Amino acid sequence: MSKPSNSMNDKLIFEHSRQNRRAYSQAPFEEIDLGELPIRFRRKSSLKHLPATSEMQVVRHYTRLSQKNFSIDTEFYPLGSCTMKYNPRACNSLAMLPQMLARHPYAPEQFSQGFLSCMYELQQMLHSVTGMHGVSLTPMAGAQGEFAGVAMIQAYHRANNDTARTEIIVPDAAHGTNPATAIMCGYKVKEIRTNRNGDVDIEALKAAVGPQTAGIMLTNPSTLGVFEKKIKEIADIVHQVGGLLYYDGANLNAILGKVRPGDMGFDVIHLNLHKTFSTPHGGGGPGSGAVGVSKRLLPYMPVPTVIQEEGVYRLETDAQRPNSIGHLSAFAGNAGVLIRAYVYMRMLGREGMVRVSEFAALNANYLMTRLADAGFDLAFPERRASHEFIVTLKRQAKEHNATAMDFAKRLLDFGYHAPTTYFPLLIPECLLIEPTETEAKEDIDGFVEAMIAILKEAETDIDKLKGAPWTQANRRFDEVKAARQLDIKWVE
Amino acid sequence: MSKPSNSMNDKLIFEHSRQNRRAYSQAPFEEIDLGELPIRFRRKSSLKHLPATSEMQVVRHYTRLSQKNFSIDTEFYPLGSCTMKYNPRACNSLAMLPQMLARHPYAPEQFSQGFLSCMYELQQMLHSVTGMHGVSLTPMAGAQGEFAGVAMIQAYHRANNDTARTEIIVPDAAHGTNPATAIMCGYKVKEIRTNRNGDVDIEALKAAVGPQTAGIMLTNPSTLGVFEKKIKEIADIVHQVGGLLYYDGANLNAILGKVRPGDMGFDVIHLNLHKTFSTPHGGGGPGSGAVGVSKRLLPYMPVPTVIQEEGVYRLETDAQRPNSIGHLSAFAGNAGVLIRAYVYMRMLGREGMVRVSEFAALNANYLMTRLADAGFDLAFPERRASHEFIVTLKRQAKEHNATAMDFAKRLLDFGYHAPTTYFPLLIPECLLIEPTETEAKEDIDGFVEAMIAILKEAETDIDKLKGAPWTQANRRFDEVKAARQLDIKWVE
Amino acid sequence: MPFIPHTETDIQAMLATIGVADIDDLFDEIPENLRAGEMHDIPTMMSEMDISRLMMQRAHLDGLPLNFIGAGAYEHHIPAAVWQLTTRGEFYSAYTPYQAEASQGTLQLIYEFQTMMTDLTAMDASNASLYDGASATAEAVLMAIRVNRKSKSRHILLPKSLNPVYRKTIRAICEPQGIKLSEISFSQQTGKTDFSALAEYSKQDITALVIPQINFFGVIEEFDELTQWAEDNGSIAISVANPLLLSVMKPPGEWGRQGIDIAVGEGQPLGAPLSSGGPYYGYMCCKKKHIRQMPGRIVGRTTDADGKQGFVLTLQAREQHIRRSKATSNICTNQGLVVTASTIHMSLLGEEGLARVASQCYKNTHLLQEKLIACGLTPLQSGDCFHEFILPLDKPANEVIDAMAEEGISAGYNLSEDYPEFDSALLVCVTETKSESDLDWYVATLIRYLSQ
Amino acid sequence: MPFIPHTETDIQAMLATIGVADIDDLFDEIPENLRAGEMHDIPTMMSEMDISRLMMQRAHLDGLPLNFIGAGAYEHHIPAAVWQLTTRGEFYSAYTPYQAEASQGTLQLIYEFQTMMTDLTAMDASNASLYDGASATAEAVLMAIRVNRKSKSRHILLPKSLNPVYRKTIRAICEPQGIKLSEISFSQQTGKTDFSALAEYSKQDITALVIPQINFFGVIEEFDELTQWAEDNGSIAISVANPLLLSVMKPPGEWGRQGIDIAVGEGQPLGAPLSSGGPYYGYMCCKKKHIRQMPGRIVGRTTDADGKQGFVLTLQAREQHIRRSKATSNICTNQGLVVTASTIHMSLLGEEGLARVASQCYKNTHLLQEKLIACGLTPLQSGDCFHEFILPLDKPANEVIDAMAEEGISAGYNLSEDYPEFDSALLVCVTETKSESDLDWYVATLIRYLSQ
Ligand SMILES: Cc1ncc(COP(=O)(O)O)c(C=O)c1O
Ligand SMILES: Cc1ncc(COP(=O)(O)O)c(C=O)c1O
Repeated sequence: MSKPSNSMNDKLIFEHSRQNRRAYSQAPFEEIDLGELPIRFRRKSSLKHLPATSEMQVVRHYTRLSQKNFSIDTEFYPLGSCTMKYNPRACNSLAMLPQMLARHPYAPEQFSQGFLSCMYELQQMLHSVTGMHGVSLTPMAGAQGEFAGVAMIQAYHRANNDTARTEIIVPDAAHGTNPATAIMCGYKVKEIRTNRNGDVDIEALKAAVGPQTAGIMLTNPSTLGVFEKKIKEIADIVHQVGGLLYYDGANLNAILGKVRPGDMGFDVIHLNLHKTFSTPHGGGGPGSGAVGVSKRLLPYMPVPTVIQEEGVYRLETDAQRPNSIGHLSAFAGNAGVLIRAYVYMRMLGREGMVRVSEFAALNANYLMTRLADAGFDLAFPERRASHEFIVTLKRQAKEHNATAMDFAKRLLDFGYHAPTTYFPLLIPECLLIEPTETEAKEDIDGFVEAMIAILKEAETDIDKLKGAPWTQANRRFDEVKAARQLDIKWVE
Repeated sequence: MSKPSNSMNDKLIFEHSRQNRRAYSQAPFEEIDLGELPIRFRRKSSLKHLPATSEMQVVRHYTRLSQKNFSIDTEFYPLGSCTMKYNPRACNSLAMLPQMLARHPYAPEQFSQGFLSCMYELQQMLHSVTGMHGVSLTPMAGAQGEFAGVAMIQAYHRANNDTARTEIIVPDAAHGTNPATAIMCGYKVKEIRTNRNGDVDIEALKAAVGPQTAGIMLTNPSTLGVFEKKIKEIADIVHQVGGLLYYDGANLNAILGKVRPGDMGFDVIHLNLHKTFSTPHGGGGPGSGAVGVSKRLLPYMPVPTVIQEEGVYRLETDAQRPNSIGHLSAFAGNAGVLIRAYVYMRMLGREGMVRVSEFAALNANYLMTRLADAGFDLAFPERRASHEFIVTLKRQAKEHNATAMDFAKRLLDFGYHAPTTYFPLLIPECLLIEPTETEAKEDIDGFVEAMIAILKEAETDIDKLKGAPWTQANRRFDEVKAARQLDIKWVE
Repeated sequence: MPFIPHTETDIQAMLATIGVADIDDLFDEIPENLRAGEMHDIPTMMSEMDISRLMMQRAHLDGLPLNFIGAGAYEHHIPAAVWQLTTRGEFYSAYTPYQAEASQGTLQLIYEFQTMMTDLTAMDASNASLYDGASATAEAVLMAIRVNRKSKSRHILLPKSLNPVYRKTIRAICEPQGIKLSEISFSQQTGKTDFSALAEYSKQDITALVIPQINFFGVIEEFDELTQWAEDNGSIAISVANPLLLSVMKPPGEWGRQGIDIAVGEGQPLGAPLSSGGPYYGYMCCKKKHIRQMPGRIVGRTTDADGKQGFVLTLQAREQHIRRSKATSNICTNQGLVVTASTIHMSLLGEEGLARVASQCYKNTHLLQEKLIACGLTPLQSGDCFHEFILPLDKPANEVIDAMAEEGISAGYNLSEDYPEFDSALLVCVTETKSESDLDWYVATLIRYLSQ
Repeated sequence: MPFIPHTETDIQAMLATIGVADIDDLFDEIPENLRAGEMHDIPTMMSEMDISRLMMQRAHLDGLPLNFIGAGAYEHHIPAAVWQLTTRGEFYSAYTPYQAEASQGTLQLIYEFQTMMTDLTAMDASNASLYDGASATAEAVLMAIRVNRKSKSRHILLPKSLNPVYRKTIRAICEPQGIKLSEISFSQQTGKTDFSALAEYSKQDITALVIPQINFFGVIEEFDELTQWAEDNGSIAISVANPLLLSVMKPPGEWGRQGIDIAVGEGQPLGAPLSSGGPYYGYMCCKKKHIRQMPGRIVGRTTDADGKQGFVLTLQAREQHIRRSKATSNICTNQGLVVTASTIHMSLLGEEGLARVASQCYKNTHLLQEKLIACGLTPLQSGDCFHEFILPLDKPANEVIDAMAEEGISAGYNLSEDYPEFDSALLVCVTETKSESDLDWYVATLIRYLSQ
């Protein structure tokens, strides 16, 4: 029956704006007076697109807007490679204690021991779970951690006057940030194949390495969701030609407490604390891409790390790590994210840490088995799932024109966020599915039922998939139009 | 198109429960051990209906549940007599500062000066806005404030050995709590009529008063939304026979800073801080029904009030107000609500206080005029609206069978909470509409448009009203069934 | 203007529509002689920044002492999720769920709350909350009068071991209706109600007996026997129980032979912070046959026009907005938001979690007692105390409290004010929030002062 | 197990379905010799109660000093509504809005953010954020290299008055690609970039010039002339501006004759708490013609299958997940939640509010300068400083900082470390958060120490 549109709901904040309206209590009462500020420096143009609204209008607008999001706090969100698990609420409240929020990054030591001790202990814990020798918390997200890692490899070779190394090897299944990072560091990217079982093609690797090889970027388990068994052999091959191994730790949820990148032979690793260590992803960030390094890369870590000297915690000075690759941002990382990770790790403790990977694996393998039993095709049917696995809908696409995208959109109608679609690029019509350890069996079962229902619809009523989603604020979008008729800011 | 039901969405929390599941971090890790607690005292029956759930399940369940509510933060909510205005978010965060939350009600004076000074100043400010001589913050809601008020009237008469006074006069338009309160205090209730203009019928009042009259409970502006002009005359009539005047201050939003109950001749008043002073209503409470009294009722105020002695703030002891009506609750009122009111009042300040009533009146009169212009019938077309006003749909009910309830339910489809329906009882098919001062003109205009659209539907397509709401989680409920087949707790 | 969205243009357009020249004209029905002047006593308005700073300073004044006071309000850990969810705008800023279709969030939650409370108490029915434990007990007394039609005396027995301020509240709320209240003394050795004192009233027309559990001294009353006494005497039995402890203790619905008639108590231990005494909430449960005499709101499950399940306020014919002077109570606004918190709190803890909290309170309390005894002090000896106990002292309690406060400790409640029979004693409470080193610090600080 | 919902029954059923005997079998592809042992170094798990207490203690250690440090991070009042809304689960716990239909909340918000940032900077286009101001400046340099096809030198000029750690960050991020960075000195009298030093590079092939506004010393650079220099020299002009101050200061889009090419800066002053340095966000805006070289996400408005408006991520062909090694940057996760806060913050303050905050900062800063001068001190004399200034001292800055810290004051940033030319000087920042009595206290405390 008729759903009349509420004019309020679909407006932009600017449409609530009226000249001279304002949230009165939110700014100083004193009139604007810039005294002797020279006229040539002053703004003349008015700010038409900063809204003039009341406090309630803002609260109402953004409260309503938030309700238009899927999120972990509202839906099962099995987005592969993203580890969308529960973000404990205590991490949030403790990171937002007044003193934590108010501390200036350059606060004198007298006002810093609480915060810095947390960071120091976080570094220690990350040493322990990764098996590396040093940790720097400064990178702001996974990609920046990758940058730090590759830059350290570069610094290492340069320090050895080993300047002929111009290539970084990246498996074709790698996350897009890997090749992009190598390029940002001035390297050439050499892609190598993945074999039919999802493993690195050892022969291809052997053929690819040489004196030009600076290093390889790997993740294990790979983005294909399988554990690279020959990792030691790979490490040897690369190390033998003088290259170093970089570990993309976005997938540490799969192996936490089970196997350590340091023990696998990696020289450097970044961790996505916003995945494995459960800090929120916030609709796009912030994250933290803390890096861990082996002994030989210690001198090159990004500054500043937190050090302890005679019981006092300090940020190291640049002089204390003269060969560092330097500063990657103005201060020392996304502190608020780091506190959340610290609190999470302390709550898990050593007992909880290993459970993460165990139950991530249990959920993934269970869901994989159930979907396979229901008639879905697995990309790697012979392999264990790690924390995630891949379904390919190639057959459904061919037989019924039901694509991975159609499944994804239709899942929204069932109240489930879609898995990752069309990544990794080498599996056609794929869904990369990661349930995470925090989902209950019955919720995974609910997802399986939805997948089965959609599969049936694909066979009998393809329009239901093609037209999906039907139940969201919007139907499927015209993305081509978005890119062609670029409308990226509001104009009155 | 088809909206598949997500099994997760409509469950009760108990349906997420599984034996031995738990939110692990939320209780001590140590095993249960009650040592020497005698067996006869112990629980044997298990708690089947306390859910055993994970933390995420709880967060997800209640986040989703919250989204099923209308609220000020999401919708225009013109519920008459309820003053649903913006609840500033700063009031919430400042009432929830760690020290504020942690303070024990019996904390020694050394740990109390911050909190008590706020309460003392709140009392002072309420003195000032009401024109009364003393204020007690202890009543927990309006109805308890009424109780305190009437009990004080009773205590006063008893102290004067004036024991023949057995009746409280209540206008027929009064809020239901008024007669209910009088009865709780052991009085008989004498109802008096309201005349055609919404005023107290002076002749009826004169006929009703006498030596049996303990007092009268009034609100001004009345629940009919109009200001009682003859208030002084009424006060004189009641005072002359020895009765006292009680002011139901739920509607103070209408007159804040414009006229003071003390100046109108009232002896005692309660204030709904959860209305006029903008503390949240929380889906049903908590509130605060602070009372203000004239000089002669000072000895009877509920204890404890906050006093200041030599610069130190203290809760008074019982001995300091020996004739008090006593304690109405265990401690000293809904402290958290009181802090919110304190913060709100300090933000408004003396300048802001009077604006409340001015803009509440502007919005109400504007909305009233617009609806009248659109063809709606006003209950009191000759009168000004105060902060609210009444529309009667008697004509629409007769001509189209479109009742106040139908309008109310259909408004939900348009994204507006319904006004108060069928109250006051004496106006048939009424809507009591209170926009409050925090709504913008354009949002009021939106509401008018919705009302006009519904009026049109009433004339042309009555089923749209009768079947409404169509767009909520549920259609219209069977309330008779609810009462007859009582299902008030979940059983597996 | 704070929180007012009107622009000058809006104002002019609105005034024109109304047909008045300025806003003040809208108040022309108020007689001129009544018009208020300026509110000079009220301070000038503050920005959010300024009031925030002021409140931070006030909060700082109160500090965060280590708290050993209970006496009706108990410090427990509240999961961070509880109030983060509770203060979501949709819960926080909604009104009472009168429009059921637009309030399913709040309504379903209350239905869940009712289920949990009836489970904890082992009773048939729960309401949606009353103001607090004390006023709920007073309401229970009034309800007992309505329920016990056979009794004509309107005579209620209150043990002196019931929280003194509860007794005062009952007095303030019930005496205007001419209800008679008698107090039953307790044994100074055990802290329990004295059965010989109660025996005096046997065979008299007693409308109701109130049974605190645990009592004000932290002591467990012989609730089965007390309930049986009420049953034998034709009196309504009213329990006043700490709901947290019911996770490990026999629930009122199972006391005596037929169980309690009306179970009330303070809901605060289930998710409300101490917060200077409020907002908390009073819970109330009853036997099925008494439902229609129960005050407060009740939520019921029903179906909608499509046959789909949902929730509404039900049995409203007991309430003031329908029945006016014939209502079961004048209560209207209750403590909804705290109930919201409490429901989420109970969901997070569950049976196991609540029992662990209770158990830890019990253990810690007895541990502190042992430590005090080891130092030569003599807490009231009763194995039957739960998480609070009486500690007699040989210096004046108020001086001890002051001295301990200097060290950042809230030492306990000064019992001597309400019970002169204990001439100098603290009521000391220990919950799961205290570590063993807290207890050691408490003992050391106390002993240091006492031995001065 | 913390945060794991599985019951023993669930586990057994799931293992049976999978067809393995126990969970560890799921790891049988990991070679035995690689299996990790126990993590003895990691402390044992803590309950939420215990970690809460620990964190409260840590927080207490840091306290709440009165802060006069800026140096790239500025203390401002953030309305309570900002983070209460931002931490709503639907914003807080969502992923990047890849499924547009399920992410309209975040997407519309970013579109609003882009609109506000382009308005503040007077630029054509904004992205959805980069990590922080420093790294955004480095990205701007890389972008300038791509944009300025005519320039072959890959030579970038950085004023020495640009925040030293920004310069270091640019170095760390850009030098691996062989980009040449030269620094331009400043006048020690005015704190402004020295045009004679710049003149050296005139007529050279300079790919881009970075223009800080205000600079690290709080001083307003002659941005119009600097921009014109870049225009005249065929260099890309990059502004690094505090966005809050753009509410009252000439926006980069209007500098010089044609405006800045790429405008970047630190978003922190617009709603992010100091929070030990992050998370903040870097904003980046550019001229329309440069959009396709801009790194980071961009949201666009489009229509859906029903013709209804809505929002999607657009121009993704610049990004790593589509273009891999040919992407404009490797950035993936950005600072979304801080952008959420910032958008709400800007909405609450609006043009007028931001301008009032900026104005109050300016007034307070100059007031403090006057007070210091009145006491005989000599802050760097420039009417052109905004909310930060250099205060030369005759005692070592680090000692002054220590002494002031004893009194609960963070006195300022020790400038001498980065700029030995100021042999002992503090960089002192004053925002709208300081009252006049704060300033008096600062001056009194400082003078007391200096005159010891
Ligand atoms: C495998 C892998 N590597 C790297 C990244 C990049 O991490 P971030 O988004 O934090 O930059 C991601 C996440 O998107 C990832 O899944
Ligand atoms: C006029 C009037 N009086 C009294 C009350 C009772 O107040 P409360 O609900 O706080 O008990 C109300 C509110 O419902 C009211 O509107």
